[in-house]
Amino acid sequence: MSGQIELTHCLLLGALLFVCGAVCMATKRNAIGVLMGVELVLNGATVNLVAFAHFNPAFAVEGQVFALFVIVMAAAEAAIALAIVLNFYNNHMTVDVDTAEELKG
Amino acid sequence: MQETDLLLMSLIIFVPTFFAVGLIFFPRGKEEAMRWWALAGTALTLGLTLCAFIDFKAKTLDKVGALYASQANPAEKNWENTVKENRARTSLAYRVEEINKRAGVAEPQPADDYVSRHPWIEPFHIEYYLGADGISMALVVMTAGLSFLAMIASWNIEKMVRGYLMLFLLLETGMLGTFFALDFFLFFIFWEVMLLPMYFLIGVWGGPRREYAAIKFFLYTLLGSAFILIALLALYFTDVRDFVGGPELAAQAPKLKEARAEVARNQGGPGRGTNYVALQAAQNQVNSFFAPIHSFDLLLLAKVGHEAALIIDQRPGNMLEQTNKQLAEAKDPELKELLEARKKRLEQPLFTRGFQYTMFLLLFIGFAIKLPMVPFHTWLPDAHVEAPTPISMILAGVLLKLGGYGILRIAYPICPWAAKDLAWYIALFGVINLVYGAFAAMAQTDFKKLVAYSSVSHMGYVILGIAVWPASNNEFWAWGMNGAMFQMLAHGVSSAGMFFMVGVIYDRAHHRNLDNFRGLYEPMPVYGGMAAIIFFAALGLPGLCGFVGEFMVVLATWNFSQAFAVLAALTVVLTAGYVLWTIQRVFMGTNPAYKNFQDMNLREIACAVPLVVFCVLLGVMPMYFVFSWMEPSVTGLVDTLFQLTSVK
Amino acid sequence: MTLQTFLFYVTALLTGVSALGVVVTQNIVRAATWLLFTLAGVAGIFFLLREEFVGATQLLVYVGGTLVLVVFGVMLTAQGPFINMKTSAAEWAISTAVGLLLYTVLALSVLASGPLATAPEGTGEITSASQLGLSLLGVKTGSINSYLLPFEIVSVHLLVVLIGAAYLARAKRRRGAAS
Amino acid sequence: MLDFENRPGFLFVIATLLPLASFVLLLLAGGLRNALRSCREESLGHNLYTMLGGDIPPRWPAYIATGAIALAFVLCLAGFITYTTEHAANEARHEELHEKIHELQHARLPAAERQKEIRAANEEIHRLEARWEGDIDWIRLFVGSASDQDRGTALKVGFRIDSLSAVMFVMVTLIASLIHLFSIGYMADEGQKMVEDHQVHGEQGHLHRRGRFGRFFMYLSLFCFSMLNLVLADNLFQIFVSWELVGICSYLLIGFYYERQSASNASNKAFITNRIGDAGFIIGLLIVWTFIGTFNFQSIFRQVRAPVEDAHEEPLKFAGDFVRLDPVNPNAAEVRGDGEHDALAPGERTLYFDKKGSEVLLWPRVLGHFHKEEVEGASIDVKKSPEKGDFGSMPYWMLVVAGLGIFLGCVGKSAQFPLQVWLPDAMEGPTPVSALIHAATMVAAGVYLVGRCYPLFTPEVRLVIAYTGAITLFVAATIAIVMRDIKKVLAYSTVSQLGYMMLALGVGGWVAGLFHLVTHAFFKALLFLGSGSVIHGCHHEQDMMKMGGLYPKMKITALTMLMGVLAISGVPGFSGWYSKDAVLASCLGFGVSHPEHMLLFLLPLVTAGITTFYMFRMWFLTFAGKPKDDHVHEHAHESPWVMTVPLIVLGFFSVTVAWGSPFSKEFYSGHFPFLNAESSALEHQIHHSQPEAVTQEFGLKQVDEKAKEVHGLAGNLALAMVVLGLTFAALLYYYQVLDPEEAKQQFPRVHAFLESKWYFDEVYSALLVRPAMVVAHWCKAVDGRGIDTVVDGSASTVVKVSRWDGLFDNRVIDGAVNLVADVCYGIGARLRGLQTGYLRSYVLFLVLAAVAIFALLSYYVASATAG
Repeated sequence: MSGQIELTHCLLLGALLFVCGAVCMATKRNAIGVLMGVELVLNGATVNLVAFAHFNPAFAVEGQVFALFVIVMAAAEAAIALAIVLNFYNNHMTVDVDTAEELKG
Repeated sequence: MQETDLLLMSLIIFVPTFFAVGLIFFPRGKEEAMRWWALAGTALTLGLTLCAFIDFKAKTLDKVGALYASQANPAEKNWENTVKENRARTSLAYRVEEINKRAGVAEPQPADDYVSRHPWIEPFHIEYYLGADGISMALVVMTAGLSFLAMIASWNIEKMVRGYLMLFLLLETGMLGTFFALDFFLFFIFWEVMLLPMYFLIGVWGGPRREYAAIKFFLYTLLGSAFILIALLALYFTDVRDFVGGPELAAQAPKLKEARAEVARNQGGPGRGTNYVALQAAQNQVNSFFAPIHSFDLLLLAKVGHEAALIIDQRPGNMLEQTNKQLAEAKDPELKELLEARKKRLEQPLFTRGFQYTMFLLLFIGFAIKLPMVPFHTWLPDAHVEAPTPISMILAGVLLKLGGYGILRIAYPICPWAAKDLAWYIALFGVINLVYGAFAAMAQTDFKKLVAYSSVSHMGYVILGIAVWPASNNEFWAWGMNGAMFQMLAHGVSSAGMFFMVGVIYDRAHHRNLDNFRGLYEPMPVYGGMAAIIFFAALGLPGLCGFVGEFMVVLATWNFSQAFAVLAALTVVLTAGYVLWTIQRVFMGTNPAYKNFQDMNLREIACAVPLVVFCVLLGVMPMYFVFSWMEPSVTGLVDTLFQLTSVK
Repeated sequence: MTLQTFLFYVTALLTGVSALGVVVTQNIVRAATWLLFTLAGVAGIFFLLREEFVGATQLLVYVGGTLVLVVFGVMLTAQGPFINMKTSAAEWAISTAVGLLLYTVLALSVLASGPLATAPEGTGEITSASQLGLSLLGVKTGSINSYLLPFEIVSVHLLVVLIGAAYLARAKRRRGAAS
Repeated sequence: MLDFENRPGFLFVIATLLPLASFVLLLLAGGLRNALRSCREESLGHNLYTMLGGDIPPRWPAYIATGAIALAFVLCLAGFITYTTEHAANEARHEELHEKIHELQHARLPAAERQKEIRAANEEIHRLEARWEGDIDWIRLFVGSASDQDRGTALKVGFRIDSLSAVMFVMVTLIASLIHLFSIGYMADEGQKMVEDHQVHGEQGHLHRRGRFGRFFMYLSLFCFSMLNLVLADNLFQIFVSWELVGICSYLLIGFYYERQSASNASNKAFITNRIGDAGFIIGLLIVWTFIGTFNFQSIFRQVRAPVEDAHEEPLKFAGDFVRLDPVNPNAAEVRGDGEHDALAPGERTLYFDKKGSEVLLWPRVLGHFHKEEVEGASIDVKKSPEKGDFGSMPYWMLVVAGLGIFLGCVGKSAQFPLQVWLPDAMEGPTPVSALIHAATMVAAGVYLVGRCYPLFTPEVRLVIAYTGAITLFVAATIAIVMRDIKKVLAYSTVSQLGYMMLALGVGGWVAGLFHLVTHAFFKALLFLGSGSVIHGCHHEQDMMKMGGLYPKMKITALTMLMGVLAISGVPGFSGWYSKDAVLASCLGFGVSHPEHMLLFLLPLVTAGITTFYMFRMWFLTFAGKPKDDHVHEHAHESPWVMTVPLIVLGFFSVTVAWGSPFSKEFYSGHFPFLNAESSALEHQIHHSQPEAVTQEFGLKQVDEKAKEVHGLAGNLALAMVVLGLTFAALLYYYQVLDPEEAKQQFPRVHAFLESKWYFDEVYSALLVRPAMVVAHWCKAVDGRGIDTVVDGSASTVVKVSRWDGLFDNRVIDGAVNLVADVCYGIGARLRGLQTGYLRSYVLFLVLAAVAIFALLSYYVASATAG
């Protein structure tokens, strides 16, 4: 193990966050829980972007800029998702996503 | 103003369309207003046509007066030049060349030569290309006039008036456009534009068997169109590169050299980079000197056809010979290269005998169906019988002429060699038309069918007149061609008149059975008198229009084939037979049942009088009314074609 | 192992554990808390990677903004005592298996690509926040490109989203409530 | 503009155009009146309508038409007098000028002066010629080679007055004026508002129809114009045009009572029969146009007939004759010797003189300076398509065909055998029409044209003409014996007399034929008008067997008709005597010089007797004896003065027309003693325009001379026949010594044969009309059952094929498509279960799919890099 932070490790952390987010989305019945899963997934991606920015000078700016964009988009997404959840709540009087099964074949 | 002629020609073509569109805005139930609107449309078109005609006459034919003056004065020696100049000024090809020349020196185009071209669909070299000479002008004026009269005759159409009028006006656009178009593609489009309205006009407003007749008409003509389409495409893929931009390769050689140098400059080399974009452009420039050029330009194609005929016949001074001569003299390698390429192109078997034959047959059959020529004629009686009166007028008066016009304007100039070779067979078909039509007319009991078959018979004179392409002497052919053209005009007047007359009586008696009429002279003297004049015109009575064309054609025929001439002369007996027998069965004798028939009303008289008047005027003064301005074009065409095949 | 590396591993561990916590916990409030840690951990990672501006933004926007929003959501939708919204064990099992599978695949692919080319420490130019700002404002400095247009698009997007969110979340007069 | 002083020929042109003006005026007025009839209730329409005559046919059309033709007569008479008085002087001056030019050409004068003099002389010649001729282009095409100084080719209309046409003009206009006058009386019935037609039976008795007074005169005017134009013409084309126009007038007038089936049939028959002749005429025109290139008579003759002398007044061997050449000559090389003919351009040939050669030399249109030796050598170079100054040639048989074709036209118009069938039927027209058109003028046009084209006819053609005339005159005369209808007798007599004229022309009696034409016009018009007067007096009874004893009731008619009968029989002193004797003399002259054709004298001789017989039979049956039908006799009355005056005038002329003209000098100088058959002034007048061919061509000249010798003999024989015929007629019908009924019963076959007119109609019906109709129906059937069957059959085949195609579409292609759809549906239905609708499961699927894709990709990448 060298004396530096390795890119691989950063990527492994990003992957972990990503997988956690995905599993979170798959297991939570609470709409807000699902939303949290999404946030985790996005964070995983952000970690990767920042890691690349750090380790490759060619992407020094791009990585950061895109990370910033992801963060901002995540904020936006959260806002709109919450609005949807509230609407959902208003219609179903619950936040259990299993009640929304109109897509069932 | 620039290009007033273009404006005028376009207006003539599209004013009917405009009025057709205008009909949309009339509220339901205002049929009378719609009719007046449509009549105004045809009247405006007629007015514009007359303006164009007078302008055309004045500007392109101002030498006619001089010609006549010089003819009257034997001391005048300059007549030959006058004739030449006169012909040149009416020839489309000449005027086009003049325009091209002027375009070279960046002079403004004149607005008065009735040739005008503008790119339309550039990737396929399709142009909006209009033009007129004596031949097309004559037919255009006739079309506009007949459309106007047919519109008057349409007044008693009660069924779906708006649709009828719109289709009628569209039909007029198609007809006028066809006569003006000089681009084959444009011509074909107008040709098809004409078909569809006609189909509906017969199929919706026709008699009891209208569907059958309409479909028969449509299929027959579509078959013809298919032939023409094949020929159109085949001709389009002919390489016309040697005939555009002037035949002078000497001027092109330095340009080619320059382009080559440009390629070399851009190709790079040791110590220099390659500019691929510029290289590609330069390479394209070089290739463009050898790439084929395609065109739908009828005059250009005719030029190609003429040259091909000269080469096939190995006539002195043809382009191949010239090229060979130039090649022998050429020193410049580029010029040599260009000449080699041209030589190869001219030798290549593209516009060969076989190709000309095929093209000519395709075009000829396509147009002959429209004409109609036996045995492609059976659509005509059915379509005429079932069509409403005004449409019969248009059908007989104008549509049949399109066949003759197509042969004159397209088939003959583009494939002169095949036309010359097949002249005898064409003339044979002309005579068959004459005799067969006359016999068949004699056996009819349906009034309209009789008139329809008389049309078949009369169009035989047109075919015959066009076909009498002699080996030795073009004087007779000029008489034949002029006679055929005159016959087209005269038949336009007289057959339209006959159909109108049948329509008048059909409105009253509600049948067309010749054996059930009798005795119409007494209750309807005006009708009887006018009908007699028109029927006598069809019979070919001197002093009326039918005689002139017939006589000129027959005069030309003896020199071509004595047997044909005898048959054509004998046909006058048959014609007299069926016309007089018809008059007897319809007008003479007595018939108490029809005693109280009303004579023609004012509208009908208004429609019939111009026809009768033109029957007489054209018959009495053909020179003044027609030949003085049409003859240079027709005779010019004859001369051009004849020179291709005259003394070897 | 330098301090920096050490801190990196600690923070990474923390972040991963908190992420797992988010997944595992059944209580939504707890999950929110775990998420807070996760996000903060990620911010820490950013700091460690010396991308301070991104880290700061992560803290400000995510931890300070988004998470608060989430908590608000929890509160707005909470109904009395927590209703049981548990998923079945079978689903858990499947999800876990799939998650492991995915992680395996990702990890394998990361490891299989071998040691990735990384710039030696200190050679890379440190990107300052001002440079970032300039590039976002459309000023081209050196080899750095400008991101004005995406920036503007994102801004507008944000605005639209806010308006949309406000519209969607507004109290509706329900017909059922009236009757 | 109309300079009558210098162009007196215009007098005749104006005379021709006057009736045309009258026609146009009447046509427009009549058309307007009829058109207004439908709106006669409205005020404006009403006023105009009444102004134009209202319901009752107005009288003024008759006055206009009569005035026009009378004025034309006056003009023609003025023209005639001018022409006859000037003619001799002009002729002399003409000669003089030619003489002068010839002298000048050889005179020793400075060139410029000489040119000036020659030009002046030429101009005067031109002016002299232009006095009586002129033309304009009708159609001109500027085509042809540069050297052609005619500047293209043209169909021209023009006029040229010579002695013959001047006489014809006066004759036509005079007779036409008289007949117009007569018609005012005869057609008075048509002036009523409603006319009853006794011959047409409707449901309520006889037919009642509106009067057609104006229309009759309108047609007459058109006819007069056409006929005068025919006489005026200087070219074949114009004659053809007039030919057709008189044909149509005849058609219209025969069918004037078109309610009658017989009238409309007769008019059709007349026109169609004429058209058969016209078809031949057209063929003749074609040949002339193709080979000679002009229709102008003078130009044609100048080209086919050799000139009399060369440029140095040396007489030519074949002066005035056809020059025949032969392209085949075994000695060609020897004759030419110099091999010059090898240098001839393509289209040029060398021809050799040969009496039976197959080609005819065409002389240059403008004969330049040439020498006798040049054209009388053994060979001559000709061009196939000659320019104005070149020699050309045409096949001799073509010339024969051209002549026969033109003659066929004349056969049709002049009702000669075998196209004579239409003329008797044409008697359906009103009687003045019969008089004017079907006796005096139009039918004579055929004879006139033969006379005009005479130099174009080869001896073969002339022989055909002669035999046609001879057969016609005999056949028609035999039929005339048995006719009962007074007009039919006259009709057949007309046919017979026209036969005489044709015969005379055919045998070379050019003057005799045309002389007879003029005299016949007068007395035949008289006879017809007389019969019209009788018919009018007897209330449209035409059957002679119902007449008889009319003399006391209509003396003027009877006496004038008797004059006509005497004239036509050829009683000495009457005009017919002069002309008929001339005709017979020509025939005998021909018979003497060609004994094998003696029949051509015997037939007319016998027929002269027959003519006298049937003419007197007619007169006796009508006027003499006892009335056979009381009803007819009681109502019979003399006609009004408008009808008798023309009779008297015509009677006067039938007697005197041949005597001599008070305007000719010869009349006073005593050159023409009365009662000498060879001394008619009219004959002399016509003689002036005799074509050069008759005086020059060897055969014709011979006949002409022989005819002069035998004139007396022929006259005496004819007189004997006349006496014989008169005797028979008197015995049978006046003294009734012999009973005609008995003769009829004795020869029933002959009588039936004659009565049914030699069965011509039946034969034509079987040979021409019915086959034509059969062919027509064949053509119709070919269209209906042949071509249309193919077309419809192909259409129905297409429909059938498309039906099969439809089945194939439905069963095979659609089946396959449906199968695929069903399978898809089944799979889909199974897969439906996967759609739980739970968000969670979708996420799982997503992840799984990502893993799967990843795995697959890496597998392939791995294998690719490994491979």
